[in-house]
Amino acid sequence: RGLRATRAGPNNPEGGNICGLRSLTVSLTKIVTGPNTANINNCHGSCAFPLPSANNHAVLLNSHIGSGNVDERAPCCVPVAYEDLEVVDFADYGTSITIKPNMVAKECGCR
Amino acid sequence: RGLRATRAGPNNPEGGNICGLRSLTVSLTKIVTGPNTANINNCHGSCAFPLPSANNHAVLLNSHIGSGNVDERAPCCVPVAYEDLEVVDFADYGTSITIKPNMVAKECGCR
Amino acid sequence: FPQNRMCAFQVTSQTKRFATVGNVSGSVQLCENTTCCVGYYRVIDGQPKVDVLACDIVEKSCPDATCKAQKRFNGRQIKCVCNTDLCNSNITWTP
Amino acid sequence: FPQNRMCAFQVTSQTKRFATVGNVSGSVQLCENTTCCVGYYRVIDGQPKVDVLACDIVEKSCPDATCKAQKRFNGRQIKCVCNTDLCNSNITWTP
Repeated sequence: RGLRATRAGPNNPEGGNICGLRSLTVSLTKIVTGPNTANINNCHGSCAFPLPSANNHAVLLNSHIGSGNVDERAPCCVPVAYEDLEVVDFADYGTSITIKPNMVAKECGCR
Repeated sequence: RGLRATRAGPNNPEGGNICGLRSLTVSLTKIVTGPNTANINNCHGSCAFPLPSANNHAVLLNSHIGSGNVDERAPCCVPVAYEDLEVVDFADYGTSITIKPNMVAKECGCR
Repeated sequence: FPQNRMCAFQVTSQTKRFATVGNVSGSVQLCENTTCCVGYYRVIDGQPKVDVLACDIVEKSCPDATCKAQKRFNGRQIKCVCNTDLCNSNITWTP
Repeated sequence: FPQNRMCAFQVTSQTKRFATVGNVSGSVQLCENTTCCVGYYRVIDGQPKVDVLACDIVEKSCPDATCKAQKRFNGRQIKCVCNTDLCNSNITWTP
């Protein structure tokens, strides 16, 4: 069971700016043969109270900082789940096709 | 297999400031019966190149930002592994003893 | 050699885990890995009712020789922690 | 109704996965889910040597009708992507 943390919901007026997934297309030409680009997404937004998709550590950390300990690193909006991406690559023996893990952000949370 | 990313090592002079685990003791008295305090640790430090404990998404994101896309959220130093904590709690039927998941940061990485 | 801590022992069905951290003989427990005794009480109609008396598992720290009450959950629960043999038999409590 | 794309087909033991994305008949593949053909080559002693000719799996985009070479890994590999039947039989390449 998680510690108590109110979640952002339809009635939360700050819902537009809270930590969440945003599309991001990047070039892959320097690291793989193909594809040339991919949408890997990125996480953006506030991790102030109420913390979206926080875990117990982030709730405790946020509460500790809220008590005046402003020198601590505050919770940060980061990917917490990923998808793999199938790519064509180049190895000693020539062309290969492989699955690269954790390439595409799928879900964001405060950590 | 991960994408290429040089790791911080004994020969890396910036090793002192790179993303890593730091001790952090917080009060738990508002959320559980006991213990009164616990060391939950926190992650601090730089996620500039070379990215410590980065995954493929973070390496791509860092490279994309390095190419001049400075409006993107940069990789952030966050916990990537946790430990549970055994606590004494209070429920309708009285005192209970439970395991709270993801309470203590155990490892940090750039995400 | 140092003797193991002895604590008063009593548990509920939800807190049997406390029986695993020291040999129990009647209403006394001999602690295996701690020098702290604990007491956890529900407060019902202003009166504390024992839930747990045992060797400590989670508190880790016990600076006091006697068991002084600490209120939790708006006074609906109290706990105490102490560091002498059977010190958790009596809780020092001001309603 | 629109016909499926036809691509020249050839694979290595490391790239058999390409055989799964369309029926193969001799050196021709009929694509199931793409309109793109691809070619991947190793460059050995300045000459391209075919590793893969097939229906596309990972590229997703193929704006050109003919298969224009794109260099990768400092020119040790080249690839091409195109959008007409058997367009990957010939690669447009300048050493």
